[in-house]
Amino acid sequence: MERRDFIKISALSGVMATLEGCRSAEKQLIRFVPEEELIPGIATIKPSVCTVCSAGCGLLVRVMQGEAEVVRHGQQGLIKMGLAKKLEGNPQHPVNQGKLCARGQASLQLLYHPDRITHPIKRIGPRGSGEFQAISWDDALKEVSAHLGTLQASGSANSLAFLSRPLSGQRGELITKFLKTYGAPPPGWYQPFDEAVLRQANLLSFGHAALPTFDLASADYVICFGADFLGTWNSPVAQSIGYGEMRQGRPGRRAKLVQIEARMSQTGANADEWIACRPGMEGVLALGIAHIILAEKLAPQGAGSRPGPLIAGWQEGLPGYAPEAVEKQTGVSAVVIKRLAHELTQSGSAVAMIGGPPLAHTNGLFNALAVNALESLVDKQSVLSFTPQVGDAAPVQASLAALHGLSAQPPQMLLLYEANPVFSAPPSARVREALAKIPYIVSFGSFIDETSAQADLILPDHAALESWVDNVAESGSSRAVASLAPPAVLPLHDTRPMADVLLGLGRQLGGEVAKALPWATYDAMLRAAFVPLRTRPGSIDVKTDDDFWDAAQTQGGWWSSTSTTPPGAAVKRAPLSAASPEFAGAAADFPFYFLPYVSQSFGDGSLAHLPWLQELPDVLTSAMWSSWVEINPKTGDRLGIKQGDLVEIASQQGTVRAAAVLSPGIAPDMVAMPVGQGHENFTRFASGRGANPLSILAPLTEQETGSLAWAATRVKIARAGGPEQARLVLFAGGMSGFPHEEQPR
Amino acid sequence: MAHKWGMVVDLDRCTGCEACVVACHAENNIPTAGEDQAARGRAKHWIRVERYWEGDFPNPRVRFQPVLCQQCDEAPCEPVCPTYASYHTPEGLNSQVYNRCIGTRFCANACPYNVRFFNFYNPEWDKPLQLQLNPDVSVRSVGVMEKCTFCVQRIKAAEIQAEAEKRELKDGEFTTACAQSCPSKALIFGDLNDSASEVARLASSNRGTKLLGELGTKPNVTYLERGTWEDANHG
Amino acid sequence: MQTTAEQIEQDLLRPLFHSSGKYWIAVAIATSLLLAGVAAFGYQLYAGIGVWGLNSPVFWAFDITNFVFWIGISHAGTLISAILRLTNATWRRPVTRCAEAITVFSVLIGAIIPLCHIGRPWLAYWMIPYPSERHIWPNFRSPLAWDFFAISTYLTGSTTFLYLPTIPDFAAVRDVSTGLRKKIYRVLALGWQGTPRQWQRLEVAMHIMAVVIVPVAVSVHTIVSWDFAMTLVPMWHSSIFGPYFVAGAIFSGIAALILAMALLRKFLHLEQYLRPIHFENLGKLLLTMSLLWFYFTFAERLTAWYGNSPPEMAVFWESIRKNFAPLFWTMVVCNFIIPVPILAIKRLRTITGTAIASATVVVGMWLERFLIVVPALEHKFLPYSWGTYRPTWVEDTLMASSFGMMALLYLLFSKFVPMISIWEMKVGLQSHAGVPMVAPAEGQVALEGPQ
Amino acid sequence: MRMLRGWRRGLLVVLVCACAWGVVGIVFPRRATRASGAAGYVTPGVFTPAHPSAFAAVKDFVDIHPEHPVQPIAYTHKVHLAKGLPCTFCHVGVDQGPEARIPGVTVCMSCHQSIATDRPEIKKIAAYQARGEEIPWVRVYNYSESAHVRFNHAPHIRAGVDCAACHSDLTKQTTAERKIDLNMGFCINCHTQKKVSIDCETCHY
Repeated sequence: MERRDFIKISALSGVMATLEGCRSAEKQLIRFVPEEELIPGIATIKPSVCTVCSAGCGLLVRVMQGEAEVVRHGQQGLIKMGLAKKLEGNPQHPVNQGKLCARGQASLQLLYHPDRITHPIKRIGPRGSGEFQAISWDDALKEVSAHLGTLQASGSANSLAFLSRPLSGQRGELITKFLKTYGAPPPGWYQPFDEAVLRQANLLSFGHAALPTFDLASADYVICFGADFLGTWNSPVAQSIGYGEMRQGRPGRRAKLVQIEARMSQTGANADEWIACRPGMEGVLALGIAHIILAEKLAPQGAGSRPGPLIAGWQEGLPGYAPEAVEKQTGVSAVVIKRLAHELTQSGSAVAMIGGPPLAHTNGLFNALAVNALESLVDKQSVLSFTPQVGDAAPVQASLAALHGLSAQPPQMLLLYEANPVFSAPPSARVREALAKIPYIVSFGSFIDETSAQADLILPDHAALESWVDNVAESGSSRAVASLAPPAVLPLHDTRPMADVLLGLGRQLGGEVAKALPWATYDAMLRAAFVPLRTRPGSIDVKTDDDFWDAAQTQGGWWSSTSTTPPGAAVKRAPLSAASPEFAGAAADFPFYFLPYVSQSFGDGSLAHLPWLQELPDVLTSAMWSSWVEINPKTGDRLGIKQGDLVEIASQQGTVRAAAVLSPGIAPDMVAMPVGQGHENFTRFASGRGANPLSILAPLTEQETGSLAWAATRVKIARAGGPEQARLVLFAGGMSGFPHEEQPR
Repeated sequence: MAHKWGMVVDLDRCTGCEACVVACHAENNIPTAGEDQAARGRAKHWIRVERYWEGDFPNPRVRFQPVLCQQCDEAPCEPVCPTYASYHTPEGLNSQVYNRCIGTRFCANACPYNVRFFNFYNPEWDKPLQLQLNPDVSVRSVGVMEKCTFCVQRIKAAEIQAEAEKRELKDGEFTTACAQSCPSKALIFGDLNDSASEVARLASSNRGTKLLGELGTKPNVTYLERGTWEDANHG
Repeated sequence: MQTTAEQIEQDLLRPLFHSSGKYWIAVAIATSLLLAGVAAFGYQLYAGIGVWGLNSPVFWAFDITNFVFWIGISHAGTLISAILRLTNATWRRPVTRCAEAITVFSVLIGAIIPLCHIGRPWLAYWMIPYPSERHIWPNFRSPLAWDFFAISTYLTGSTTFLYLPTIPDFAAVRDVSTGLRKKIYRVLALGWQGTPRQWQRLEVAMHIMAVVIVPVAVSVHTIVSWDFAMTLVPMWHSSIFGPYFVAGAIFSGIAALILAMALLRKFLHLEQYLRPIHFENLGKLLLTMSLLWFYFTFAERLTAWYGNSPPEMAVFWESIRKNFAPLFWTMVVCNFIIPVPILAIKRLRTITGTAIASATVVVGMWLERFLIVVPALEHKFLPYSWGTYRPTWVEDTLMASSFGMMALLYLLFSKFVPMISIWEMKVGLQSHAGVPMVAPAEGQVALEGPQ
Repeated sequence: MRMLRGWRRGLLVVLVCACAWGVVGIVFPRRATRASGAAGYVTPGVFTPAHPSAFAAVKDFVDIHPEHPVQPIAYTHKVHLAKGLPCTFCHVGVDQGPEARIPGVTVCMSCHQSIATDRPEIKKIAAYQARGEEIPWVRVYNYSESAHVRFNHAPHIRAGVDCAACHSDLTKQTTAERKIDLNMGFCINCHTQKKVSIDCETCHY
């Protein structure tokens, strides 16, 4: 190349660089006339309900005027509209009393997520390819109702299936009614961690098939078997409020928390005493404690008389559970067992709790019944009780059953709503194959995730803050709660609420369905369900239904004034004898217990697409944006695994790779991984990041309820690479206080 | 008497749930750095929950400690800033004036608590995430230091409101985003000069300690030590 | 062979008029390094400081290390030439201008570096105390504000200290050059005729500057050390930092001077003027500074180790045994274990010997500043928020370009100003030979000077 | 320039490639933004406080305000104020909140549906309303984003500061213009006279 052109080229690129600097500002968008009267700079506070987990906390949404890019009658433009800026807890709401958890605060990003589907889309590429093309609402609804019509006309109405996460309140009612009157089987409720075992145990022990409510503020001694009640289990915010009071709420009276688990959870980190117990043996340990209480008559007369007999040998004083025998089985020393028994009975009001990993074994029900029996023995002031329900509670159905129903007889048409079984179901459920056999799938999801990618048509739902929300709190509140809230903001995109779409389809189908669902929109249905509550004593006493309906909306719902219902009578049935937990994989070649625990950042994985939660440092490891496996430091040294190395975890069902975090809070014979990462197709923030522990779970289930035993898998681990491949992102530099020289860094 | 904003962190109530961390992000327009920037140590958390392991299996102990700007009376970051971007307000806050900051980063080096964060790049929000940005709080640009401000926008709004209604500010009338969201009421915010306020009462508790108090920074955040089971009931 | 006055003038003016091939190549390399640095700074300005390796808590690394390094290099110049002038050491004559040139250019680079490393350089003018209608002044309590005043004073001081002795030489060049060059040098020579009054006034001025520049030089590096000592950061907050940095500055300054003189001697063929005696004396000076530096480092580390306070010990072990151990021990080798034997043994203290020693010292002193800044910032009081630091190509490019800029300035200087002061050499020649001053020929510059 | 011999040509190439390398460094694409969803049904684009271009950055730094801003509608404050309309009639909420709302087309049409509907400017407003569009007013008073000023109208109005104090006397103006340069000195002087706090955090936070 000649020198002259060389100079020309470099001069040209220089000029281009400066020109690039001053291209004209973004083309001016037109501004639409605002649809609501808002004073700029002044916030209005609107009630809402958090739908991220089953607790159903009440929200206050701070709405302020802002300018958003919207599409109005086919044209792109800017409009001044009310925008949700911050979520706070609703101080009057009995479940969360003005407080919120990390996931609740982050749920605001569901409204503004960049990868939200903005209008209905139809599949064009092969199923699962994720290639979709825009379609108008009218065509989409015409297509769906055509399918529904032909299905019903051809007499195979029973081959319509609906898969959704468990929904309390009218939304669940709407789906059940729609399917019943359509002639289809009831909807399949699916969520990866469904606590069906605990509901079944509570039904047997206390006559209530529901999750328990704990009045921790009045507790003096809490012994908890595995439940992460301050993190993600049951109703974490209500329980955290109780925890705060139990610690420092009563001057001079500070409760003790004993946590029994093999891997230290966030709750375990706050315990006064953390006791490592062999996985699946929690029931035996509880009965060991009960044995001493019964033997030394530490409990008042007649305590534990109702749930006790459900356990074999209870009448005879649990002969097989002498402390020494229990020590051999659980690894907890007899001295500690005796001390726990004495402390439990001598320190004011005590409570025994169980949940999460201990129930995720083949003998989960036995463990639950054992702890329930111990609970009734020591809980003198009914710290454990049950939240009164509004309407009938959802039926106890293990999630796996819903999936097996799909693969057993594949339906002709499947409707999907807020459930992602392709990601969170164990490989044995073979969900992907089941979906492949279903000719027509419609999803109401707002995001493309592993399951909605299989759909033929996606009718995007409003975000929770854009739609009418209602919820009946199953636990966490001392009073019956029916939360209700109108939309806090106008819709941002061309989406429609799932409830209104279903009602519309019902009207188009006519016949039975139209008769059962006469309402034009979902809020009419809500009104019809809420107005009868006016007569019951509660937080709103007004004369007319309209006033009641308005007051319920402004207050964020209705709550009764009656207090919790104490545990009822146990169900008479044959006593259950002790059963030791089975594990998939021989101990020889799969030496470690494998615990996929519900992560504090992503819950069951359904929140992995929120950037705030991806960047939230996990409180125990400080890891962000990555997935890791927790290994005991001594095990790590033995296998030559250092902090941050890439580790391969292999079970009989499959292998996953994750970064190693050496943490003292886990038993040497166990490895644990948080659930939530490992999505292959879930928006730009979660796709292709980390590994999914649920993908290598064994198909073992709890015998009686058929619920997945997700803690019953054994694995083997081996170092698979250095920190560069593992890409573990830690926010913290040091793991412990000022290290002595040899401390691992 | 001028206000003197302070906070009490009850380590016996803190469960490490990090609701405060996310609430702070939502309230104060703190951008997420993304994976590659977080891996290079540029994730910003104005309040973080520090965790220290003690001991080994089978009885490890964990200590959680929420750490935020202590709004020190003798703040080491104030004398070192060459342009007065970091200075002490009459209301006891250590203020960070974003438009005055030229980005020498000396204040962050001088801060013993590492609670100051620098905008290495211009923050980015994938549209429409920017619609969530709080209009009461400035969006900081590249080259500027930022830190916890005790939600100064809430303090100002409450003061303007009280002044409009010609009345004194009541304790508990408003609070910071983290204290408002903390389920176990571990974070208590208020006016230390108001002796009737809960924060003043708790700040003088005998469980109270100051983080790195020995450095003489006189922090306005008091940590209440974690209780033990034995002394409370049987001591 | 005894060099005459004409011989001196002819030898020292030759580089100004003829430039060898090697000179041009050196200029090309230096310029491309400098332009690479400018491009890197352009990219950093465009994208943000994020292109560097800095993170929280390590907010300073290469930027402040280079700043202290270059300000350190600058101290030898003034201190050596000022002290040698004050003590009237006869061997100072060829050394002083090389030293003062190093001072001015490295202070200039040292002043530019902070401008390039702050987050918003276009607001750096807020450091200047101009009366603004916003009623805001710079914060005079901040060590950075002291830095600003100290370095600007030192820059003006050392430039004047360099400029004064060159006036007679500019006059000499003026007289032998023609055309445009003559016009330029006439301006530079400020109308110097060499009258006795001018000589007397020049002598007094140089004497005052020599006296004044020494405390300014010492104060500048003490203030630079206060950038660290005034904070509470462990291993920074200690009273030894003032003298430690001044000793380190002189140490690295002398090393840089010896290197520069060795290169000049080789490339500008000044073998007759930069004789082994100069390298001998400077080598001895370097030896004392190496021992002094070792004393300060040992004292600082010993007190930290003996005090055994956890934050300090975290930083201490970090640099002695853990991540920074290799760098730390290289520093000790470069600053103490290599230079001391070379400089202590007379036979080894030759030109090449001292050059090798000072090359290792320059490297060692850069490492020493790096090891003061980064380990302490990585391991501050709260172990949870410790960090790690890795430099990026932008920082390396900016550092390389600072060396490129120094080399370029030095090369250009040697093209426009005789590297060795002609009149001082002549004065030295006469007093040395005991021959009374020869009256200048008509129209020629009277080159005699005071006894 | 004389024909350059071999090695001088080399030198020139080295110099030029260094410049080119420098230019490439400047043109280097902005830090690769995250893989934004390319599909048509997600929201494209990234929001950042960075200036869209270097030119905009310089303009913002020098803080140039157009001398006579041209508005889409030739509105006259003079006529409306002469008719006795208070400022708050159109600029609603200025005494409650921080910002004075710039009146939209609905506010104008609330009167101009019946008054002076024949005037061309009023027809333009009606046309906007017909299209459902807002009038694209050009903002006259605003602070540069990087000044982080949180000006709050309400306390000033409560303190009895007249609108003309800062916005100059609009009874003589048609479309508003920045007659008074609202720089920091102006605010500080007024605050010191009125003995009100000039602490940085009063305005910048």
